[in-house]
Amino acid sequence: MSNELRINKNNFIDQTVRISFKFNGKKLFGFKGDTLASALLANDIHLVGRSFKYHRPRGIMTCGSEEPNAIVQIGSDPASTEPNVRATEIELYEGLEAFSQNCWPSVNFDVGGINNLLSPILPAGFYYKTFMWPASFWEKYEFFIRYSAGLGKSPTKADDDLYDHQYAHCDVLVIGGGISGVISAKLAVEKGLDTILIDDKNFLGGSTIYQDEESSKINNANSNQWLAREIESLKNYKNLVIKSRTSLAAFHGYNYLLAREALTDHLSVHERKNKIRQRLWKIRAQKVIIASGSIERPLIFNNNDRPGIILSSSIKKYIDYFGVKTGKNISLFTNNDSAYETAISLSKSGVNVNVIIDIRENSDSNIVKEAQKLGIKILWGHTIVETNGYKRIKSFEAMKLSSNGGNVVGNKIKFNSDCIGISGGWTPMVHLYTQSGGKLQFKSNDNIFIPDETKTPSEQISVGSCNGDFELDDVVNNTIYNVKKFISLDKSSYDKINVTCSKESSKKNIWLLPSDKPLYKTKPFLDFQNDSTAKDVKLALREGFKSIEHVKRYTTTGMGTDQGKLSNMHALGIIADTTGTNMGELGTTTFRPPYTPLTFGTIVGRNVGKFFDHTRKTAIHNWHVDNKAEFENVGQWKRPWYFPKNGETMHEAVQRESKAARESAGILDASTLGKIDIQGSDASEFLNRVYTNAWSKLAIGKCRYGLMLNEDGMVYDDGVTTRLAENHYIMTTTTGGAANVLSKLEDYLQTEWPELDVYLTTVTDQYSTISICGPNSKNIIKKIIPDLNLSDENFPHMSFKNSKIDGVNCRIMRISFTGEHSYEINIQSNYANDVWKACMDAGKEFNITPYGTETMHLLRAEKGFIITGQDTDGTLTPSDLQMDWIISKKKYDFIGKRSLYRSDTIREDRKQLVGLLTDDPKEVLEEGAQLVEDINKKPVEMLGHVTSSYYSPNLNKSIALAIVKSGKKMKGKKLIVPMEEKNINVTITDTVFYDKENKRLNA
Amino acid sequence: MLNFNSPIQNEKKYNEIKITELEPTIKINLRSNKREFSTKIGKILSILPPTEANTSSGNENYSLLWLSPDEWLVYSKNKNQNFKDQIELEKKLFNEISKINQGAVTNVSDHWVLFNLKGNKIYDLLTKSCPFDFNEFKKKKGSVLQTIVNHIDVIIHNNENNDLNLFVRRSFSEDLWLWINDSASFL
Amino acid sequence: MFIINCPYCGKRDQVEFSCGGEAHIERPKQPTELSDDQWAEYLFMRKNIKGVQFERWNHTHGCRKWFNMVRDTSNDKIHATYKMGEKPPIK
Amino acid sequence: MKNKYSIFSLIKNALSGHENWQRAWRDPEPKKEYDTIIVGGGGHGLATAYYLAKKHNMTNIAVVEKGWIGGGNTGRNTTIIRSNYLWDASAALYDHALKIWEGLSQELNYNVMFSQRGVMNLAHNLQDVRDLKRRTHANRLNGIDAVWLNNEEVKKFCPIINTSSNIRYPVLGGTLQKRAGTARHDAVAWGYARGADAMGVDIIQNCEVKGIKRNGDKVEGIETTKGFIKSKKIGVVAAGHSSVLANMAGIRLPLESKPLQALVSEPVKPIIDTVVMSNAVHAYVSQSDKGELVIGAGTDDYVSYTQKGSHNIAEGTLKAILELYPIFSRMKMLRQWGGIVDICPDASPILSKTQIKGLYFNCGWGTGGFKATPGSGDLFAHTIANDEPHKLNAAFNLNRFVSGDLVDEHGAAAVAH
Repeated sequence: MSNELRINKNNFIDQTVRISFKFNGKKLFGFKGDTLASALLANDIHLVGRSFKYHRPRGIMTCGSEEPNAIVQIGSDPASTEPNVRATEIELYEGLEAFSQNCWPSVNFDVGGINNLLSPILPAGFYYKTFMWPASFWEKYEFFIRYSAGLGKSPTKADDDLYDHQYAHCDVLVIGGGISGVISAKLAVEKGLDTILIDDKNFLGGSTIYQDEESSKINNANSNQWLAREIESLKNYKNLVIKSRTSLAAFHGYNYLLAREALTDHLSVHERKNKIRQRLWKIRAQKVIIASGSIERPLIFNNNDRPGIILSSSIKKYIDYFGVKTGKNISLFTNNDSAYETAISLSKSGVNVNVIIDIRENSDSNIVKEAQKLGIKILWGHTIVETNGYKRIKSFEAMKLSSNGGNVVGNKIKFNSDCIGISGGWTPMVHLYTQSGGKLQFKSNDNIFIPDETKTPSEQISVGSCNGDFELDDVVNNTIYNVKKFISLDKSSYDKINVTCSKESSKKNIWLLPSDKPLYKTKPFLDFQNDSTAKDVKLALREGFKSIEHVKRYTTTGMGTDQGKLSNMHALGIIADTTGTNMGELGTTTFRPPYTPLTFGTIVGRNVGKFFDHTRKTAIHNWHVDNKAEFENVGQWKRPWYFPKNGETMHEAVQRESKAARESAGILDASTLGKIDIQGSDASEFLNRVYTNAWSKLAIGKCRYGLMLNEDGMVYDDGVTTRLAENHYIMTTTTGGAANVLSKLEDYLQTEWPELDVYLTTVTDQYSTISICGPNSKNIIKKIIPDLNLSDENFPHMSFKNSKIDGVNCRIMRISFTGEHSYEINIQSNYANDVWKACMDAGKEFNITPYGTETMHLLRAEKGFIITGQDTDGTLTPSDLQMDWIISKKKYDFIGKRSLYRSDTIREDRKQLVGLLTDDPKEVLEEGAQLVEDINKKPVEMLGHVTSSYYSPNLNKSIALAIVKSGKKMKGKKLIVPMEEKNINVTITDTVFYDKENKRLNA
Repeated sequence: MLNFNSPIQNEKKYNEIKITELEPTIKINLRSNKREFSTKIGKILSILPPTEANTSSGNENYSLLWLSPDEWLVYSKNKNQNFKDQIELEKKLFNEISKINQGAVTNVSDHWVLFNLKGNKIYDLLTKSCPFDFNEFKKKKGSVLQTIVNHIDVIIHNNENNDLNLFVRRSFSEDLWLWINDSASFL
Repeated sequence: MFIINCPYCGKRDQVEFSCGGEAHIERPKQPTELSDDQWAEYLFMRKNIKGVQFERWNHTHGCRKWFNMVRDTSNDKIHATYKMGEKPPIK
Repeated sequence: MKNKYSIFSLIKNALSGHENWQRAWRDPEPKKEYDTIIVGGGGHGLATAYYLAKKHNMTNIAVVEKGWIGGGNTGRNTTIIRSNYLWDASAALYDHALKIWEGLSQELNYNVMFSQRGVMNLAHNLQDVRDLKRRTHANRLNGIDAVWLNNEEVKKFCPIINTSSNIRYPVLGGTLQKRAGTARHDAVAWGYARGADAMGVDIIQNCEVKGIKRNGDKVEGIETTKGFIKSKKIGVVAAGHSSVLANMAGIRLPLESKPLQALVSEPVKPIIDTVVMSNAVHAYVSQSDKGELVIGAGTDDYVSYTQKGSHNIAEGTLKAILELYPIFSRMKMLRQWGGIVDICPDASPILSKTQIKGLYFNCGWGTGGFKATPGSGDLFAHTIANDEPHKLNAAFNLNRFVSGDLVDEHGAAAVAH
């Protein structure tokens, strides 16, 4: 470690704990409390990356989230590597490995640097103007463009880390733990409000906490000492929660805020195991106090991007907080007083301050006088016109500004410096305020946008420097006054506070500082990461891009990972100056969430892998698993798809299951069907209105199939409904439709038909449904329920009986979706597993065969029964399905009825459901295949498509259902199914393939 | 003999939190907007259905939860109540309310699975995925909440300080159980 | 995420609710009497107002009741909620 | 005539310090009257003006834009371009657009960076498979280059997708349209604007329409923040605000305007070189030339003109992204934004005359209008110039909501036994 760059005077770094880390493969050391950036600087490493477009060498420029350059790849493990991490934010930990990005082969020698030489022909928007010849070549150019763009590298393996979420509710949320945030939190807790204070650092106090200056005092103590005591006092309040290492990411409407807490990123790798890495806090606050501070602005001058050019306030933080000298011979370049604080800190720490170049004519504020007392040389009214040093600043040249600031005059003065601190004033961080919908006002004396308190969208205020107060007395006094008013607090412990500080006496601002060279020969960078310069902005304006959004998009200014935190104000200023408009009228670009980039994993939390989506299971699920079922996802349900035996393929299993069901007995878990219990004196009338057919005359104990339409007349859902008693029905819906049907029916009941005395209660999970079909189904039921009279007279098809199995109530429905004689047992779910097993035992002698959804689909297709969602697609009326019989002609109205009589829904050439047989009975059509009559006609006219298709073991041939234009009239007609490799000949048939006379229902 | 197979049948303990699937109890859903309904219920259960939103009423045998202006859930607290009682109660309610068009009575004993959560951190656990502000809820014994936990519909009944019952639909119960256990292990 | 004041349950997070579109479009009592144009007007045509709009919401994951809301669609500010069948509290 | 853009013009201008580039478009004050006014300076509106001038010899045209051109959904979308739609009418419409895209950079002499990197749609359940196969077969017969890929082929085409059978909704296959891809959204608006301006079209920015003046069943002009502008033909192409403009003309549309969200990650080196969409787990993703992952989320279920959606929509989308691409867990969201989309009941657009003579609407593109920009402009220009739809947009008339002949592109209802 280069000890000469480390001073040993501060409380914030633990210099007794040495931490080793690697940068670009080189082993280095830092101390506990360092950031990667401070540790690199202590090792005299400034060059950390290459810029996006020109691949220019870039160094650490800031000490916070606004860092545009020092962006590194962390780690090399393919699962845990992380791209685009700001070196200024990451806390140093044992074993940290970091790499420079966007350079090849290395940051010191980067082939992409050639772009810098080509930069004259790569102005803003150059790619819109070229790469168009030859026409087919764009993708080839694009390949190279893509590879030279991008910053870090994505991981290539799944992330092993854990993330989670936590909701929190509070009276007051304070964002930012600097002096104004700490004061705000103290006032809120004194009022007795439940308060959360969040700060992105590991240590509260912001920039005041290392502000150890005689010139700024609070109640006669140095401001840092006063603040330290205040922070200590916060610990006594039970109604305050302090979340450090937590950065506010987004401020949504209704005071809903998202904040990311980093829980393990500062720990050494072996300490992280089985811990949540990051937690997303979802906070609802009654009131929000934003104390997010401000960011120092750079100055825009020629070649202002060299490694070693650092924001002045960051240099101060590195020396005062981290004890790191950013250079041995430092110069400062400023337009305001804050650089003088840096100069004084440096000087006191024994660092040579070469010169302060100040564009102002003079200043007589206390802090300037103090600097002068220390013997620091100040060059008033000057600007830097050139900097030298490719990978690290070596020297610079300054010249005097002309009286209007538009030019430089006189001789160049050259200074040697290994670091320049720049300060262009301060930008309030109003991002969160505007994200929440707040409007800004422009304050022209400071050239800043601050919240317009008359246009605040929710219960919130901004305090401190994010509200435009930059001097300690204003910050403290205004924060106290405004927060007390905001939370209606009359008296507080701060009421007699006394603050003194140096006051700035002179201001001057030039957005684009002149050089002795013509502008086009200079490189005054605005957006350091995206390599856009002041020239680019001016070019965009010349080309007619007037709006700030146009300029931003054309030049990519403000589109980097820092989201324009450093560049937006200068871009606006240059536009205003160039076009002669007032900055306040231009307005800002939109600040979009998140305020700081948010890891996808954090946003998703625990809802990954097994928690991605729910898995709904029936009460018989474990039996299916034990019996090797393959499952199909139907909505969130897991349904047995088929039950392969002894290595059967799906086809073999389904053929076996289908035959068994028709020849003897099959058993199906149909529990996933939606079930709605309907009670009330108007239940029958209600069913009349929701189904297309009539219900009033359905006898008690009988079942009926119903079709439900959308109001636009298209088939929506179907199922069997049973009349349990005079005013009591149970309706079944499709599995996927259950929730929607219930909610739609509730909607009609509550909003359109409140006069109906009907109550709906879902019982989908209350009852499990076991369906047993086949000629032996009766024998099996007989064994399970010996005392139930199963004769066709007593218990005919489409009827139901209340019964008991082993003393447990159940409902037996004699309904059939296979065309076979069959029963459905509906039993309380907690008994279903045992009833299923009892059925299996009872059916053993009849070779009872469990079957899944695939066999169910095959068996019903043999009978021509539709499946809504498979044979229908939301564009078919009952008539299109050849189900005119189910539309009651007598009923005055039902949902969707009117739509059936529109000019295009009564057309006879609509697509209609038909059966299909292939000329080659072995040929099974592909579901989704299209049907045509004349294959040679161009363009091909498609008449319809295959909706369901199977090989029927019971008919020994391929069968299919299809939707065909004018299909009703086309029975017997030959059509072609054109596949990629061949054409298949088919004939249109009736939709019922098996047992057309329905004899088997009573077999 | 048919066995009663509730889905979880388990109890887990974590740092300051205990999660149990309660033994199955009677749960009956009640719907009505009729005037006499309340009196009828009072007669049968010896408790009146609460009219105030998000509250419950109860005695030593039953809790009666408000679900909406015309919907309540009654569940038995008495573990020893057997299957027969369940049928008896359902029958009685059905005959005296539904049959005479005074509302609807639906047995939902197996529709809902009942979890009990106890301990200092149960609200920290729920708020990992539930946006509800429990500040008032947890102070008020007997309060009732219908909301979502990890995107699953639940009914939550505050038994007493840091002790609550949570109803979840049977088909989602295993999934929610997994999530609760996972989250509890990180508290 | 809005905070919605369910007229029955009180203030809850938006995740518990779903929106059912424009309110106060009554289903015609005699659909068969309507022309195709009139039926299409009911079925599909919407005001889709930018500004204060009346709409239907359902407390899907709570009491399951439908209710009406007055909301400004230009800033998502909710002015009021009220029960089905009640008169809007705001014109 | 505009100076031609090329590598040579770049070099030439470099020599003069880029001081001599022409304006891409003028900034005129509105005239008192135009033959046609296009309301809305997005891609569709600018393209309409461009084709009116280019193909229908109309030059006295204005495009009036409330804000800045391309600032609506043109500048806020995920730039996916494809034509693999189910119904014949839709497939023809979108393929017409796709064919124009293929030569658009050259036609406009503006690089719109149309990158035919392919679009893949994934199937996650058996009904998805049926639906996507149905679409693939229909596309093939309609001359659209769609192919079906099985699970292994999906993996081969885009190796970073988690195609494991152990995930909650395993990938069962997918369709691929290789001619599909992405383009640079801003460039489309700017290229059309530059082209239209060169032919004399007045592009008037910062000009908000406050009223549409009617005389009986005819339009007469528009009231704007820059005064009244007379015109007998007005084409409204103001996605997001169509209903607001319709209300000004006293008509109603079958639309709801809802927030649609999108987000991008921080830029990384190339990791995915195609576009992958998945309806069942609702996620779609591509990577921009800059290296950002561009991710589209869904719409909220309520009407809003705020250009902000709710957080849970974005969260749900990223959840799906991580299910399909677990390697993206450590990627970071850089920007998130919303647009306002007009949604039609059948998820198909309206490119139509109205009951008011001289008033035309181009709207209802829902979440997918960007891909249609050139075709939409071309066909809308035809409709306005001839006062009759072109055969390619005849099906997308307003009357379909009355007659019941919807073009339902929702795909099959998500209902199955």
